Amino acid sequence: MMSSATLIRRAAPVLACIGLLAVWQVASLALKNDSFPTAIDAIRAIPDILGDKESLINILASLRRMAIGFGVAVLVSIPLGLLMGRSRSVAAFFNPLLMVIYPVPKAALMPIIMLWLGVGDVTKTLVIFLGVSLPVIYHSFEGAKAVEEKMLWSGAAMGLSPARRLVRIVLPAALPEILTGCRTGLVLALITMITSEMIARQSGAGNILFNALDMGQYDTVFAMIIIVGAMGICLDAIFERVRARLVRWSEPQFDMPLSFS
Amino acid sequence: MTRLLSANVFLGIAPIVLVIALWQGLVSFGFAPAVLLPPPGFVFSRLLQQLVTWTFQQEIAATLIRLFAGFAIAVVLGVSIGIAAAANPAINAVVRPIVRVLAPLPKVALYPALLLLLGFGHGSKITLVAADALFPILLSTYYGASTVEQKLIWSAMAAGTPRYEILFKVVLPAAMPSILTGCRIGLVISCIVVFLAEMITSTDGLGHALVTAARTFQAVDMFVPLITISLLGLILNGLLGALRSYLLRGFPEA
Amino acid sequence: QQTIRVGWTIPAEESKYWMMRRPAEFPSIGKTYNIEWTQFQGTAPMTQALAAGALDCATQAPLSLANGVVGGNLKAYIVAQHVFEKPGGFSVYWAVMDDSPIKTIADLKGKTVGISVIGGGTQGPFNLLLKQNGVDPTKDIKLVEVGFAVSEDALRQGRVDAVNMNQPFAARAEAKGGTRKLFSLSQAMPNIVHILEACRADFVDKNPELVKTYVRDITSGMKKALANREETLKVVNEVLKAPLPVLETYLLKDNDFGRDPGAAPNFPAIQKMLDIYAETGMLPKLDVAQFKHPTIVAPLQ
Amino acid sequence: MTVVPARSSEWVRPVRSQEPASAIIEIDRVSQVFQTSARKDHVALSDISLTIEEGAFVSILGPSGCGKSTLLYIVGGFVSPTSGSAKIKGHAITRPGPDRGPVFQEFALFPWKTVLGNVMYGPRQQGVRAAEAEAQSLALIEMVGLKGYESFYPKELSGGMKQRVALARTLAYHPEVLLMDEPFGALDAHTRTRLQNDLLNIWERDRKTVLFVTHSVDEAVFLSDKVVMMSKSPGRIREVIDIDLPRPRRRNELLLDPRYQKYIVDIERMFDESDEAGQAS
Amino acid sequence: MTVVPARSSEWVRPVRSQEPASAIIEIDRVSQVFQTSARKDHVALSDISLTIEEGAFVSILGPSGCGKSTLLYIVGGFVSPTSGSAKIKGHAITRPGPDRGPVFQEFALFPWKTVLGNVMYGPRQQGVRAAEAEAQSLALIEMVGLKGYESFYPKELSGGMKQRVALARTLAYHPEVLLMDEPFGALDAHTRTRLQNDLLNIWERDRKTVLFVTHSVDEAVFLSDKVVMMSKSPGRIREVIDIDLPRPRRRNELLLDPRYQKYIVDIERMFDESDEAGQAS
Ligand SMILES: Nc1ncnc2c1ncn2[C@@H]1O[C@H](COP(=O)(O)OP(=O)(O)OP(=O)(O)O)[C@@H](O)[C@H]1O
Ligand SMILES: Nc1ncnc2c1ncn2[C@@H]1O[C@H](COP(=O)(O)OP(=O)(O)OP(=O)(O)O)[C@@H](O)[C@H]1O
Ligand SMILES: [Mg+2]
Ligand SMILES: [Mg+2]
Repeated sequence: MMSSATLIRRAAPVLACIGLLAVWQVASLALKNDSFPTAIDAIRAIPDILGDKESLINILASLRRMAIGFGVAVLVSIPLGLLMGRSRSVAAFFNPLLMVIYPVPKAALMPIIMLWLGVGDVTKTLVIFLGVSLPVIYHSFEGAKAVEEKMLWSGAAMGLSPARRLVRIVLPAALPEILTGCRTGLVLALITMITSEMIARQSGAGNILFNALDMGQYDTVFAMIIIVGAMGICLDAIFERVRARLVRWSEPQFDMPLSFS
Repeated sequence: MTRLLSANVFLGIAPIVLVIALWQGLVSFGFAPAVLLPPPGFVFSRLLQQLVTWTFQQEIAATLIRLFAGFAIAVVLGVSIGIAAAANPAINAVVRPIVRVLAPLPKVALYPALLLLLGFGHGSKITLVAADALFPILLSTYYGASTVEQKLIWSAMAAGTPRYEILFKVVLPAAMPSILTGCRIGLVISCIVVFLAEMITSTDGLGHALVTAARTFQAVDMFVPLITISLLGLILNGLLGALRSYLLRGFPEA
Repeated sequence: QQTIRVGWTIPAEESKYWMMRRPAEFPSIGKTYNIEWTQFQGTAPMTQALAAGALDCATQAPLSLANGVVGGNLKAYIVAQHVFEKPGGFSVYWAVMDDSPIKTIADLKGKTVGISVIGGGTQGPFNLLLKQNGVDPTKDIKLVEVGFAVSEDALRQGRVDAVNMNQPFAARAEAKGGTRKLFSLSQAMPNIVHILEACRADFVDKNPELVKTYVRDITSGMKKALANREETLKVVNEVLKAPLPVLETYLLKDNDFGRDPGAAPNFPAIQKMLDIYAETGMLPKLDVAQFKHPTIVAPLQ
Repeated sequence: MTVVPARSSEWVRPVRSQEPASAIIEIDRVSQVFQTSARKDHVALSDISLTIEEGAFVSILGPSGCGKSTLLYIVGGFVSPTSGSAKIKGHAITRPGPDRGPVFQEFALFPWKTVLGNVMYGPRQQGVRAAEAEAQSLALIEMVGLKGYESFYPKELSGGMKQRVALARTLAYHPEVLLMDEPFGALDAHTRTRLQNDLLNIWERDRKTVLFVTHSVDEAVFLSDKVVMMSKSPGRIREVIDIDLPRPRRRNELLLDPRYQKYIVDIERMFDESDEAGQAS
Repeated sequence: MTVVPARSSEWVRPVRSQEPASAIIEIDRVSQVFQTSARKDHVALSDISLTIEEGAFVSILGPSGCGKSTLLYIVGGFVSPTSGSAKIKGHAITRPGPDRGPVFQEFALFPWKTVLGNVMYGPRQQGVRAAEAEAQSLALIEMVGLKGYESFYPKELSGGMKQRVALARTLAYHPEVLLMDEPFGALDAHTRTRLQNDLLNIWERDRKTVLFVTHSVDEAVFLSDKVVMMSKSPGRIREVIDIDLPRPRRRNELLLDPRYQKYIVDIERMFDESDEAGQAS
């Protein structure tokens, strides 16, 4: 037996997707604009892409880069962010540096990056890495800053070294915030996975998309957008599961988000 | 206190100086040809020259307008949607899946469509900036707002605060640390995207200056906008940091 | 076995598309040497990639290549040519709506005009034509960058008053109707060379045999492309993902660009273009001879 | 263990018995079951019935974890009980309202507001003009002994100071019913005595109803008209005791009053018994 | 107001006076000044000197906000004093260490760990094997009366239950010195008495040193060898009183002991005086 509330909750994502597509369909019909095809046209183009072996290889190649970029970024950013959060000097050291580096559009640095790293996987993975690391670093940073001091004191009194305190106390205590960063990072990973292939393309999902864009094949462009959106939903769903597992202890105790209903 | 402050400033400048030194090193020891990577000295002196020229100031102004407008829209939308989604289960049920679908879309791919809808002026670029900066802010706000200590809300309700006002009086300030983190990320993304938009359809702005210089291989002129956006990022973040320590002065972590 | 890193772009490099898609048709590809293909958005990033040494050979436009030489210390040889504007064939043109009040180039004054790439290869002849008709390209018009793919839409939506058209988009727009040609580049000069193949000089000097083989393959690729239109359509369709019916309307027909049967670069035409660029102030004066390798140049058998 | 339904105890307020006492809060067979993270059901309250007359001062005593706070949350309208119903003035309690002012065990001060800002929050919500609200709040802050700390943020206060701010914050908006969860728990004996007196004064003056959780038996006896004794696992009402001592009460006088001492001893003994029973089981 | 430097009070432990008592903690003219957000200096502790002998049970009594917690933080090595020095066994205290176990007023449990996880945390850090740590922890959890709640997360506990977990967590890793900040403040009289006895037993058995902040005068007298009375604004030591009562102490016996009552009355009177002085000023 499913209560009607759960039924609605389960159905909501589907309804929302259908709603989005409907809005899109209506908007595109109203605008009558070649570069904005109807939802139906775009959906029709999906089987062509997914049926093509080469396209699938392309998409998988992109996903692989994304996975590597995301993984490395998370592994590097969390410790850095936590260190920055717990040590004023580390924060003072890195903060301005990051703020100088991050706003520079990677696309503009392509020539120099190409010079050292070529045009292959390394460059693109680096771009994904930079995209993901931004939110992860800053959420870890703020999360670590907000850890209740007395918890750390308790740890210190148990004889934990600063390094172990970082791992055994700051990390779990800041985990909800860190995961928020990872969630944003996941979103940015997908975006940068595509955009990293805008200028120099070898094989990848972005390659398909931007080629279609250059050729004015808008139904393919939007079909790719749908595919990326679908990937987003899947990755997000997986992520939410992991999150729910990791931070069950932090969930609000009383049912509704703000007990508002 | 002031000693501590200046020590921190020194710590902050040190790595930037190091980066510039590394840059100089790369040029001097021939790891990169000067046509791709001009020596920093040239770039900075050109920057100073440019900064006083009217045309360059106009480019900066164009970029800044787009940056601020886009970022401001993203903040307003992101914070309000995020809080609404955390507060109301009905809105939550609608917003969550939509965010899941829309957030990871590469917005650049929509740029051509935006151009046709909104033209080549500010409109399309501001929209692109807002669209890209929106989701980090929205997600942070949502998570921040949905983990607000329940008893704070209870206290306010018991004091007779109407429901919708609780959003402004309790949820918003209590989620402020998280919101500001989202804003910081959104701001950086805004910087990147405004540039990207100006590079793709280059009419004016710093991105345009960069692209024209890049096409004609004027490396020094190409780096001037890059350094400018870097400095802008640094300055804007400094301002955001100051705002943050003001807004969060009551919070333990501030 | 050596590898050559090649940059390419879309939409008009049929001989390279053949090499990519039908390597078995070429005796040496994959056997005596390998090609590492990287696609770029436009020729300018490829110039940067060449200058950075990230590519060995790449598709270039005369202007981007010249820019690389002047500003980027690039030394390169033009080894082949892909497409040019043959008399009577397709020439990049600026279109306006049928009912537009703009009848002559002079009418463009005060209008918004789209161009695919500001400072790109087409702008030299474009500027020249405007100047000839009393329009100052920097002051009298508002120039905006509109990629070929969206130019038709931008025009129809009224975002621009005039915009440049290129194949295959021109064919599509013409099929739909409602637009007319205002002027074309061929009015500025005939035989405009749009894209050619260039290789880094240091790479050529180090690996003359390898490049020779590569140029030989380009030559034979061009031959195959011209000889077998049916198959070429398929190849182009695979690469561009543009539907066959659209390609059918123009590809390798009279309303297409011209292709030299041996992919031979037309150095005098290129020189003329460089002169125009110099005249319009886009470049200092350049001599095309510096791009000429004594032996390695298409056609090679 | 006998559950004495409050309804049946015909209780009359000792000093202000001129008018007939009417029930302001009625709790009827309320149970609260929590689901723990380990997916087990945990019964916090079981079948609680209690009636509180208007203007009464009722204390709740009970072992740690017996559900006192939970009961207060239910009366406050913050959580709805798993079963049973709670009513205020005959209306079902569905949400919090400014008629019931809670003082939480964890204080729940707004970290972004200063001491003054926290205390002023309630009156400002009620539409009191800023100047007036400030004057009232300053008086309350002085009453709880925090004069000079108006501009401090909660993070800069000691535990007992936070508790006093929480108390002042709730008193500031004059709720009819006060729901106080160990409001003096973190205070030293002195401050505690002073605030007990202040609270009694306010109560006498404004005819408030107070539901007061405490761990101190003599505090309960000293302050209350009625003491509710709870027992644990699951939380039940064990006994409801009317405290029949004259008002106004002075501590010095009461200390010499044998009835006062007897109440204390009786209640302590009752807990002893339950404790032994609990340990035996 | 007289500050009695601890050094001068030649204090001898009443029951275990066989060996000469040696100072384990020496606090020498410690002051603590906080900068508030309003950029004002706030003196929390002023010129505190105190010596604590090894194995002593020392209670700190004082009005809310007088700096008791701050003093504990300094001894714990969590904050360093603005001036003055604190030493443990002759070495300056610069950092926290497993020799000093704090029980914080705010509990500071690890929210991501269950009750068992919290209690086991210390022993596991000290390298105790998992099975052994678990057995010890379960015993402690039972001692503090939380059997059956091992798998609960802190957010699912009541205030008093959290406090008991915090206590168990610190006891679990056997620190030599216990720094307890109102560890029984949120407990009902019963649980409190039981835990007082348990704490005394542990103290007797393991020869720990205890620094114990409390608001209850009789708790202080019942448990301590020495009671430190503090006064407020700025926080100073007002008096140090040796409690010369025989050990082991039984509450029932003590209640009948006139000396016990006298200590309580004396201490309360001293606070009364200071309070009047405070109010007069
Ligand atoms: N969210 C929850 N999930 C599971 N159990 C809970 C939850 N909240 C409270 N409980 C349980 O309900 C019982 C009652 O808790 P409550 O806070 O009401 O106790 P209390 O009487 O106020 O105790 P104390 O005097 O220690 O504050 C406790 O056993 C507690 O473990
Ligand atoms: N971070 C801080 N900034 C400014 N003042 C502070 C800060 N922390 C504590 N104080 C002040 O120091 C004084 C002592 O605080 P402390 O917590 O030590 O008091 P306490 O004796 O433990 O009180 P209680 O019994 O209420 O817990 C208080 O007046 C408090 O306002
Ligand atoms: Mg409670
Ligand atoms: Mg304290």
